[in-house]
Amino acid sequence: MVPTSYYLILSAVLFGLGVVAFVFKRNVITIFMSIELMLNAVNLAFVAFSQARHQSDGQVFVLFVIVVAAAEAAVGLGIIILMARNRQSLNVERVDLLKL
Amino acid sequence: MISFLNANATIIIYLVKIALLLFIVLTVNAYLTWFERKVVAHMQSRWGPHRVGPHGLLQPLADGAKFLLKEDPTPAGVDKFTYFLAPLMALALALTSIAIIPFGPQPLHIFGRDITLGIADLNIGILALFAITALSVYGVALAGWSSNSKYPLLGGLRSSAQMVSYELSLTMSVVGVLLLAGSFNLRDIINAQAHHPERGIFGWNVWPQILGFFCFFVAAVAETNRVPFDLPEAESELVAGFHTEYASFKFAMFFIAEYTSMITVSCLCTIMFFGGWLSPFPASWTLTHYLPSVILIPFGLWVIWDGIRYETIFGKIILPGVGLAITVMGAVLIAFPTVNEFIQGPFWLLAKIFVFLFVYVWMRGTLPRFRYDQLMSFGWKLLLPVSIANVVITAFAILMWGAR
Amino acid sequence: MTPQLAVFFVLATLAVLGALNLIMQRHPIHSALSLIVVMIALAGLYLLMGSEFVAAVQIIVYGGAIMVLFVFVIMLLNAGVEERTNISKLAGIAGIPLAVALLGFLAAAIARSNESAQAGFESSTLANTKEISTMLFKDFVYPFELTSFLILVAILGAIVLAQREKS
Amino acid sequence: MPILDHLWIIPLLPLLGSAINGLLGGKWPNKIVNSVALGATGLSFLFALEAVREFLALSPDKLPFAPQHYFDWIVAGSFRAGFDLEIDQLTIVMLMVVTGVGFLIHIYATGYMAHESGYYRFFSYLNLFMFFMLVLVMAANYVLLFVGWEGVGLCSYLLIGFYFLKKSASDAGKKAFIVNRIGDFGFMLGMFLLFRTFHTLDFTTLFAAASNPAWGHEAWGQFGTFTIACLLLFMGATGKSAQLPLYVWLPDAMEGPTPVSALIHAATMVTAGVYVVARSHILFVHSETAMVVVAVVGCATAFFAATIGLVQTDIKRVLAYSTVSQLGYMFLACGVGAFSAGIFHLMTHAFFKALLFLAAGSVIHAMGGEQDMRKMGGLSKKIKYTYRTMLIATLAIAGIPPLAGFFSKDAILLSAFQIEGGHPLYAIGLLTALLTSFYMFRLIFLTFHGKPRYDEHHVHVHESPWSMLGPLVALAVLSVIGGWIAAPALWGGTDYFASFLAPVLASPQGAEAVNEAAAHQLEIILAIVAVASALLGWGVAYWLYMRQPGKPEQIAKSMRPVYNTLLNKYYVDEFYSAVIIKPLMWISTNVFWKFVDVAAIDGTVNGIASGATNIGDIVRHTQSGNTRSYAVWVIIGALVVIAVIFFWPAVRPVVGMVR
Repeated sequence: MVPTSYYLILSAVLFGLGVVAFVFKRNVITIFMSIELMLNAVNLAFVAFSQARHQSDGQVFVLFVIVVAAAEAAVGLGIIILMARNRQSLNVERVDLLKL
Repeated sequence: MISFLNANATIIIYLVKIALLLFIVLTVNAYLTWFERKVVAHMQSRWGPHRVGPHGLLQPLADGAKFLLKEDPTPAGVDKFTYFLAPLMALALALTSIAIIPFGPQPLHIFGRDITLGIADLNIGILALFAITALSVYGVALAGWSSNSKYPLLGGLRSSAQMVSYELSLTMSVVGVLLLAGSFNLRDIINAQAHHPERGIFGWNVWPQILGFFCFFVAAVAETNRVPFDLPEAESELVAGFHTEYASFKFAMFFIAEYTSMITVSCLCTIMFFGGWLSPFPASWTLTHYLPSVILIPFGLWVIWDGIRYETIFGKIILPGVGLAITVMGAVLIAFPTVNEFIQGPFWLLAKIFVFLFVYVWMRGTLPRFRYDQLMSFGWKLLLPVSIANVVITAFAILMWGAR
Repeated sequence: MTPQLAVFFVLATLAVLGALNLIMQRHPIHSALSLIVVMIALAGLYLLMGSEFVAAVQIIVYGGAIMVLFVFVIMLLNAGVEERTNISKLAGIAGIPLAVALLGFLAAAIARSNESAQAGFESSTLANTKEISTMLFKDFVYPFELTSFLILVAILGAIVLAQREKS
Repeated sequence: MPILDHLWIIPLLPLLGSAINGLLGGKWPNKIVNSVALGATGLSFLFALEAVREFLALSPDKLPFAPQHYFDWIVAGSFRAGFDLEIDQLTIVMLMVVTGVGFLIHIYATGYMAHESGYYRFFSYLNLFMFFMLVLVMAANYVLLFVGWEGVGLCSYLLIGFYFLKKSASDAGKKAFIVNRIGDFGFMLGMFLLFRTFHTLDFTTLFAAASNPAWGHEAWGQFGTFTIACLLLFMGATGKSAQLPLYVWLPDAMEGPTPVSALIHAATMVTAGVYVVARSHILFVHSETAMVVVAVVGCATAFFAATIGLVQTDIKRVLAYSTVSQLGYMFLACGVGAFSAGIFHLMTHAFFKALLFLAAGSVIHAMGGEQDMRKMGGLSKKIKYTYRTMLIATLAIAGIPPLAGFFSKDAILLSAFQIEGGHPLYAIGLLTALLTSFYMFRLIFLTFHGKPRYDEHHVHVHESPWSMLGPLVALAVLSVIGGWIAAPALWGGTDYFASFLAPVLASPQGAEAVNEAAAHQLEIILAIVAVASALLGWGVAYWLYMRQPGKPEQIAKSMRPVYNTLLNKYYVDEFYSAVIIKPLMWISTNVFWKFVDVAAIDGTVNGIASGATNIGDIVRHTQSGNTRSYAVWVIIGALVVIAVIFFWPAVRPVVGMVR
């Protein structure tokens, strides 16, 4: 008998860690992974709620999230490959063309 | 003592079952290597192993000893953690997947308890299996990467790409069967094929799912990195692929993992498409229930005869003994109908599994290896569309005429 | 301390440790491995909650496809240990406090949330998969189709991005 | 009954003809274009005849024939406008006039336009006009009627500006269109008001609701809903059928080819206003004020236009003004409640006015494009048929018995006389009749009699081809016999026309007010008076233009101001341009262009643009280009959002959180 709030707190913690990783990792692939981590945290919250309320739509949303994550991974990794090919570096701080 | 046993009976039963299964699987692995070498040898008109023991029957033990006793160097500059993790992962996942396979219809009634044949009976069985298969990529990939050497890296790359590509068609090709059965549970799938007992072999899923079966088998072979999809470990191109840098027991782990996954795949083919433990004969032919037992007798007699005219003394002694044992066992089985009934399921299941294992070896003996681009284009441009088409056709047919 | 709670704590610790390790590790492939650990732990949690289908999908898609893709790319690019550059002052200064604040907000929101969250629930495996599938193909059919389009577009995009331009 | 169930065929045929000619006809020789256009019109004429036959054969229990609903055209909320066609007695009359006269004029046009360029274009427009006119008369609700209404306006614009290279022509087209817009504006407002009042625009339901006596005084009253709605509708009518004060476009419309003048600006389109008033008579009879306004406006227009017509020298303009004045007659009839009389006059007028225009066209054709009567004369010998037919038409319009015009005009004057307080109307109407016969005979004498005033050597007069004369003859016959169905009323019989229209139009008010015998005597007397006045006008014209040809100039000199005023059409155009157009121009240049457009709008746009540039100049420094910093920014944004939701519960519903 696990209270829902435990799951929620766990997901919150995971999300926070994801945010930290998002800010503090320099390697673009790792940053991308941290995004996935955040998505997972959100999924956990979804499933917890759907089970707590005995409604399945939360889990359906999880499925959608996973699908979107897959698409995102495909495109994002493509971009990363391109970036590595053009700039010989995976460090996001070396990619600073997004300015005037 | 007894009370303790009764108290945690379930746990103990599980432990026992797991130990038993591990033992059986590992032994079968060992003898699978022997079997493979023999068959391939005969295909290439050689003798194959025949020095260690009669017909080289003790060869596997020798190999095992060799694996254990060999020196195990760790190459310089490897990523230690991953380097050790990879084989463990591969083996663990491969062995785990066996746990989901059910080996017989009715439970074994012993010590006043019902003991189901098979460890975990999940109602998302097949999904769990796919989950484990999906993870088994890492063993190979990580091994290839961690050993810090170019051939293994290439092997790892190839295998990860290959496995990811073929996993799709593997999964898609099963969907047809799932639609027919309406369940993920392996037992349900088998029982769904027994829906028309009078049909016997014609009630199996192969017939409606012939396309799905081919897709599944091809994809499964690719998943297990076997010929003709064994690019990750292509001796001639990549020395030995992802496990070039592995020696002695770690290498053995990969080896066992590979053969175990072969067994798993054969089990899956049997269960999904060939009616699992169902007898190929219509249920009404009660006489055929004695077939499993009766077969043993001529086999035992043949072994005796073969032993008598064997060269070495050892063989002259040991083989007839084994043959005699087999014959007697057959006779005993016929004598006890309940036992006879009980071994029906396991017998047919194992028989079919054996056939598939033979097919594996057969392919290894005959087929040439794919080129990498051929592999990819085959997987993406032929296999995946066909399996998807199979899904669509099946769904449509079920919509038209119902699942049965 | 019911067995579920025990299992929960084990898996939760595993997940959190994995996440921490994701941050600590400096080599992307180790981060990837720790992320896989997190995902498997989450799948276990899903099983614990009784939504087995989601658990299976979690492992198959996340563990078996997405992370494999990551590992594959890492191997392909032969990414090394990440270098410690500190060009972005902002991230160095404001990063931790912000993350903490975020966490605090979420925790507070959960804490003040209504009683239904506090109460436990018995994991309900009542034809869960079937229910999900009906919902997916009845109520959410248009989003479903849209996601399929999204996947198609993503495939095309990946191909276009990753192919070397003919020279 | 095939046709009654497929009324759509009748309007569709001309549309097809128009489409075929307009899209493909460019390359075709005239013969094919002819056959297409004439075929379309003739076929729709035949179908119309068949429809009429079937309608008359209908068993009484089926009457009134229910409108045919073909498809929903606009459906918005409670508003519903379907493509519904209906057919009843009134529609039949219009149908006959439109298709019959239209067909004849098509035939005529093949001869008249033979040498013009843009032949196919002309016939395409003409067919299109037929289509819209038929939609107008067959429509079963105001919206569809308005479609036809606008459509005929468009065609009239296109056809007036047919010689669009001639500036005067294109200007005339624009003028017609714009003036019509003013009327249409009122018409639309009327429709809106009606919809707001009755929640429908279908004739049957609307009129049923309108005739429901439950409507209180505020609805029927002095300025009640009905009055306003009727006046608005009437505003549209004045625009379309050239009544005061919106008549100005019609005379200029004579820039178009003569068949157009005959078909659109005499026979059919300009009568649409009358048709609308008659169609919605149930609304009008409920509002005294509106009736009075209609009557007065009609009467005034009739007299006013007639006076202008006295001095015009352009043969077509004379006819144009006479058209205006005759339309005024029709409105007078409607105003005094004699709708059937109005429609009757509409029909007969369609015959003889079309005939007049065609004959005039034939004259112009004979004179090689000359339109000024002062340069004609003595043509009666040269072009006999034209002369005779035109003479018949003139007698008809002047109201000489037993021709068509006599009966219709007589009926109008009678009913004008019979309503209480109608005597002034009657007097003016009578005077107008006198003037009418005067200027018509003036036209005849100037054109056909006396000695030729044109240069015989250059202009060699020739009779028109039979393709033109045929319609003339046919129309002449019609103008002779057209009125006879109403004839029995004179010697106390029944007015068949009125009784035929009775199911649709309420029988003329006041006709039953006085007893039959008195009414009959009165009718005889009035008829004699009318004829007398007509003859008087004839005599005066004869005296002035045959006996002493110098006399008119003397008279003109003797009363120069009056003459100039008439010659310049009371300076109405100048008045309009001074009062409306000039100020409008001034406002749009100085206010809308120089101030609103240049100063305000452009200023705003440019200001926004430059402001964006400046702000960007300031903000761009936050763009370090470092992805991690951007990540931090993202997190800050997320934090802000969460904080707002967290600390400010009011916004939770806004962002869709339900607690």
